[in-house]
Amino acid sequence: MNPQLLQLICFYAFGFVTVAAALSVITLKNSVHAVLALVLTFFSAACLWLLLEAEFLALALIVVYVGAVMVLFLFVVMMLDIDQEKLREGFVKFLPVGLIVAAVMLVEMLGLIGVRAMQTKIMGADPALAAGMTNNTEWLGHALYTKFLLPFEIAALILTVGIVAAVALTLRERRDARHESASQQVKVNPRDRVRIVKMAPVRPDESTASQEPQP
Amino acid sequence: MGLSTSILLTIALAPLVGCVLAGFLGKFLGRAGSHTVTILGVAVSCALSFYVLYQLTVGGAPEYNQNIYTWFQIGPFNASVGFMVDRLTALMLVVVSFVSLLVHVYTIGYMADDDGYTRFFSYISLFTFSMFMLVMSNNFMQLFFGWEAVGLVSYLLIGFWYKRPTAIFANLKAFLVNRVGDFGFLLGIAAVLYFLGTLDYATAFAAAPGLAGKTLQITAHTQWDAATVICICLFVGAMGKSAQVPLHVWLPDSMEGPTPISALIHAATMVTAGIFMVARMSPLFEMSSTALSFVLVIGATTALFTGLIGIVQNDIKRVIAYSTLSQLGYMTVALGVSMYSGAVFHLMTHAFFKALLFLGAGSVIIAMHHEQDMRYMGGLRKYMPITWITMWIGSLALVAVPFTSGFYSKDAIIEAVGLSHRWGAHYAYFCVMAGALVTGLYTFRQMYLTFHGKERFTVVAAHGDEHEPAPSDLVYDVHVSADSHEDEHHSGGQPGVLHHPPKESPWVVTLPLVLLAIPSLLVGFFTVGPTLFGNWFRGAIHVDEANNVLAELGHEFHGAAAMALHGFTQLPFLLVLVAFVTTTYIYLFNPALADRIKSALKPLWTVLDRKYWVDDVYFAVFARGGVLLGRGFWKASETALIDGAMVNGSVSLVHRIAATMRRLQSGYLYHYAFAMILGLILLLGGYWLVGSGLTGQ
Amino acid sequence: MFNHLLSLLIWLPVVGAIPVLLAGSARPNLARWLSLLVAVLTFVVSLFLLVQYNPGGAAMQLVESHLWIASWGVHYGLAVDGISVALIVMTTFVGILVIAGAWEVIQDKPHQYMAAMLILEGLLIGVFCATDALLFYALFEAILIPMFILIGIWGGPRRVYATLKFFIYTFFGSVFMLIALLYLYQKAHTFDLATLAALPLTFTEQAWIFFAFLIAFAIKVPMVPVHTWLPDAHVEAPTGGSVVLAAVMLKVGTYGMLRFILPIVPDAGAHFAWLVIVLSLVAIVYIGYVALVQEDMKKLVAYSSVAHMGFVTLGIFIAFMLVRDQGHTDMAMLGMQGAMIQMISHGFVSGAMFTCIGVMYDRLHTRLIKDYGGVINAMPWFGFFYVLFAMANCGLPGTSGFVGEFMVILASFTANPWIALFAAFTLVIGAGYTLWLVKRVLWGAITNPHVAEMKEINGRETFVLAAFAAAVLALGIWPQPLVHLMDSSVSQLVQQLAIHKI
Amino acid sequence: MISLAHYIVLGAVLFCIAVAGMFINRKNVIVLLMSIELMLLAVNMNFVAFSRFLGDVAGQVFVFFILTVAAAEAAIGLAILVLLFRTRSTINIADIDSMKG
Repeated sequence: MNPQLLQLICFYAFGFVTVAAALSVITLKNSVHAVLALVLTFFSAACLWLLLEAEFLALALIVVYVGAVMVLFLFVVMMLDIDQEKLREGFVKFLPVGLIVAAVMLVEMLGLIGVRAMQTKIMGADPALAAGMTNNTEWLGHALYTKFLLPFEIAALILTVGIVAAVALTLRERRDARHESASQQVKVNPRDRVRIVKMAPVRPDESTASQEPQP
Repeated sequence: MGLSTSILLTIALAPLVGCVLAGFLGKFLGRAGSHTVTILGVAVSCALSFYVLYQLTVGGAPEYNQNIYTWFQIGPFNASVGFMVDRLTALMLVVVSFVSLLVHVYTIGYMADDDGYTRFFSYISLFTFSMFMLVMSNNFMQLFFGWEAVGLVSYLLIGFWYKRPTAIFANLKAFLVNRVGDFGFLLGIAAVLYFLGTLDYATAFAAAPGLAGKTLQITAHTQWDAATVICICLFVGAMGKSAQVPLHVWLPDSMEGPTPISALIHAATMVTAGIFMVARMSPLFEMSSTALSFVLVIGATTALFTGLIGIVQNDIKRVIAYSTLSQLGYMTVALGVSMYSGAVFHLMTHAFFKALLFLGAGSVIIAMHHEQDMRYMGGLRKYMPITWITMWIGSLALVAVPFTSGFYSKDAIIEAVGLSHRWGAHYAYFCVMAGALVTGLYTFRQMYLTFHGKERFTVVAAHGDEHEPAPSDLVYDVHVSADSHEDEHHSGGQPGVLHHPPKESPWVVTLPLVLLAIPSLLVGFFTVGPTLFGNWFRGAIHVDEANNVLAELGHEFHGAAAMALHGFTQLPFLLVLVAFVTTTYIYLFNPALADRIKSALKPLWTVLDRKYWVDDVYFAVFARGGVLLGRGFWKASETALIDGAMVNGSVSLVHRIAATMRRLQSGYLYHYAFAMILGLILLLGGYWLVGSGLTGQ
Repeated sequence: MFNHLLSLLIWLPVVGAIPVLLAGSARPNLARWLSLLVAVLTFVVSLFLLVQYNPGGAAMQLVESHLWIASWGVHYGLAVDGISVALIVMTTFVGILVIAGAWEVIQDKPHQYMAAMLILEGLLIGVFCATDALLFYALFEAILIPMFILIGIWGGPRRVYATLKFFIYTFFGSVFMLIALLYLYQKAHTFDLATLAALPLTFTEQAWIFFAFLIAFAIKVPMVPVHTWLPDAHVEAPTGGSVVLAAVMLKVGTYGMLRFILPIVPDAGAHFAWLVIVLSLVAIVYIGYVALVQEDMKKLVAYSSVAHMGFVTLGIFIAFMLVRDQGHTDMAMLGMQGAMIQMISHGFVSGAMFTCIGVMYDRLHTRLIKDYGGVINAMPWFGFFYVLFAMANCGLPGTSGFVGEFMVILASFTANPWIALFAAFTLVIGAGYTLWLVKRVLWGAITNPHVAEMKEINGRETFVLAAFAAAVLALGIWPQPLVHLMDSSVSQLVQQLAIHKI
Repeated sequence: MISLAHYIVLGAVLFCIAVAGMFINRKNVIVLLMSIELMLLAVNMNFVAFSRFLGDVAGQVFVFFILTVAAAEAAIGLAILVLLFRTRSTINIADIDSMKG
């Protein structure tokens, strides 16, 4: 079989799956199902990227999105007790509007693509190899660690901030929980604990009733 | 020996030192200390002033004209602080310092029980300093400094009893009216700088002949003669300071101040600054006969019409104040006929006899326990003989009885006006002649009401005249007198009711009276020859030959005694005699007649009593009108138009637009998303259109 | 040290504000003394500046220039001429008095107040020595921040309205300046003022740029009719804020005119000088009447500030008239010098007037004239100072208020006697509103029993007022040193007026 | 033959699906977030395709960064969602309008 034809068949197959999955993402009633449909979308999109010889990104998409982000979505969807029905109110009402808008946009985009970019650009040799690299990952890595080092570092920082922010936002300090505070224990000053009260010596026989109990 | 800078500096600064010491250290120095330092300061100045005059007159010292320091120097323009001392200055120095010294001494008695004792001494010393700066100035800038500084002190002193509403009204009025004059004066100085290019007297006067033919473009089609503009502007300043019609309204009100300063500032010295200034500027004024005619008419009007008001006044000080106005009018008339030395001569004699009259009136006021209304006086001559005699001397000088100093100066003026051919001289001649009669009327009326006739006051022994007043009583007395300052002069007690019989004032009060009476009588006799006809002021005063009425008058001058004898036969003296007879008859023999005349001439009396309604009109137009105008500006323009419509209007416009726009901000996420997508669609559509247009070709 | 004298002057108070802030509200006295120390040090350094500056040289001196924003060619450029030196010394002088004046008056967060004051001082000094237009602009805007804080936190009851009005008004104006600067940058590719001054511009360009600058600076001065923010800001500002606002901040506007309008667009300036002159005369006469009827003392003095600043703008713009139409360079210098001296003098006089009002406000907590009357009975020494400053305010010779007005009136007579006529009207109306105020506040018997309880000024207040009085009198009695200091710079400015750029 | 246009069209289709999803699920914030992920995928699709066809590594680098930022965004978005649900007991967008002007 002609490898190019095979590629084309693969493209259409994965493309079809991608579109279908995407459509189900927005139409499925159950959020869990929708998330799973999104997983499928990403997965097939990753396959399409493999066709483009972007192996690193395809795998990263699966690992990061399917493995982490989508799981996070699933957690949230499952954790929250959501009234699904209520959220689907107006689904039918807005369907025509959504379709019209989407259709108009698609027509415009396709028109633009048709006008400006239909000049068929044939896929050339693998640019990674052309650049003298052994594979896509090396190509990308080389760029990231040289030319894009600073953005790369900033991206790392953004991720850290994201983690901290997510934790900080969702952290719930429970007031009713009993726990020790080490710092407070260390800071304790004996003078704050015990108050020595000087009192005039009083004979026990005199008006003991009014006296507080002796230690 | 010439005049050294250090002498002149000492003259100027000695009173300032006294002022600063008494003003800032008054508490430490105490009353005695304060008056000692200030009197010392003025005494030093006075002695040195006499020395300067002596040097210039007899010692043959050259005129002094030097700058002390540069005030500013910008390009060719130089303003300096410096002294120019010629005979004119020296004469003014002597007059100012002598009167000032006597007033200082007099104040010890007059202000004895006043809380502001040290403050008062500080003020009058400051005044003396300012006046010295004014007369010794050698340039316009410093002249203006002195000019305004004496105005400031006048302001402070009129409002000396600052608890009295009338006093603080009067001082504001005085300052503002003076400021109107200064407004013209400053423009005059600016015109001098513009046309003559300098502020220095000597240079400016030297360049003055160049003014001829120069004009100032006022509007596209109007051009005014440069000299006229300069002189009229300068004279407007003099009108303010020397209280000429129509800027005279402040002077009678200034009598709210303590009497010593009425004598010093509002009679003898400060108000004559305008006269001095015009005399000093004689080279400029000689360039414009239009301006001199203006001066002449203003002066003549002042001389007659303010004198008329004096006839109906009952307040002893106000009578003298209106007489001062009238006499200032005489001096101005003299200036108007180019008889500058006559004006200065009258200024000098007037300073002596008017200060004497004021101080005498003050002495009366002390005796009457700050009662100033003459209707509650009468018959005082037996209680206070020294005051009585000295005031009569002053009055005789004022009405120009021959041989008194007032006669020489005033008669010369009247004669000179008669000889002048300047436009307006006829009117002026009539005014000064009628003024002589008017002067006699109010002067004799005042003397009779005060010192002669029946006693119209009653003495009620308040709390035991017999025993010496205990210290507590003294305190009480002071308290009462302080209280009486708060209100009108005599509303504190019943008018005309005294707790002690009037008695002669202490020696510190009477000594100045005597010392002033001597020159009031004699100075004219001895100085008329040189000052008026001896060209004594040569170098200081410049008169064009064509205008020189004095020279014409000098042909008939054969000595002071002859002039006086001749004076007995002249019309002015006859008019005075008429006035004397009339007033003597009315006030000594038929007091009821005065009231009958008053009711017979009711409309005329009202016109005079209301001072021709000038004050009322000014108050309504300028004070009320100014406030109304300001309020109108504030409400209509500031608050409504600028702030309301423009500033807050634009704010509310923004607010309204924003109120509409905020509806778009529904807060729903999907609305924003929709808007974004809509924007995207539009963008794509637009891009598509443009793109297809591009590729379509 | 002398190489970076100007930087030192700017940054000393700004950096000095940090320890003051750190002193915190727990140690208010430490904060006060520290800020006073910084202010005095700054003043001492400014005196060094005075010594270092050579008044004979016409060129800008003590130049510092470092590249700041390389891609736009913006420099951190500082230099001074005589005018700047005078304004800087006045700023540092007033700075001390403001700090001393606020001593125990400000009880709420004194450390922050003092720090804001010091930062403001530093920024103002910066404005007066910036030679780079963008640096000037940045500092011009930065001044607003501490002033905004001063009025907004320590201000009166309507402070929010006043601060917003003040801030937005000034900001609105400076937008125009920014546009003009950007246009000039497009032409010259630099923000250096000296280069911009030499830039040839057509008349149309000049006219647009002139109006842009005029709007910016007229609001700051402020000129009629964009002055209404000033009375409101003054009324609401704390005493120190008012003092700095009147004494120094307003001068930034006229200083900007000198640095921007005069050299950069001289032809448009000459062509439209009549407009500014008319507005100045309106300020003198019309604002005088408005001031007359004010019921709030601070508002009255604020309006009188507008009128007095009218003399500054008048002096600057009659110079155009004199040089261009009549060729009177010497007279133009007289007018210009008058304007400069009026700037300095108004700093002292209005600062002193506001301090006086603050002193009374601290005791009676009202600024309404009708609540006072007979204050001199309770506070005679205060009365002495108040009368002195009032007299300076109405331009009495011997005080600084006279000098500038005198020169401007003299010069304007040459330009046109009518201008002098209206300008000289200030003699009457200025005395009218000032002395009427004095009459109603100071003189008279005590009517309000609270006035009788007013305490005489204490040592600190006496020091502040006496310092102001010394400055007012010194300048009035002997202005020549100041004139000499600015002479060559003013002459330089006047010469620039004569250059046609078209 | 796979051309660049194939991928771009696919990206456009995905994007429009995401837009439609936002419209029809306007109340369900989870689906909204997922729609955003879909949009990002569409964009990434284009980036990768362009990068491959133009031989420029920058496109893929950008995808890498978009993935990074999207991950952070998803994490924070979901955290906010949780917080929202905790305080309001709903994730209905129609109930949230505190940004109303």
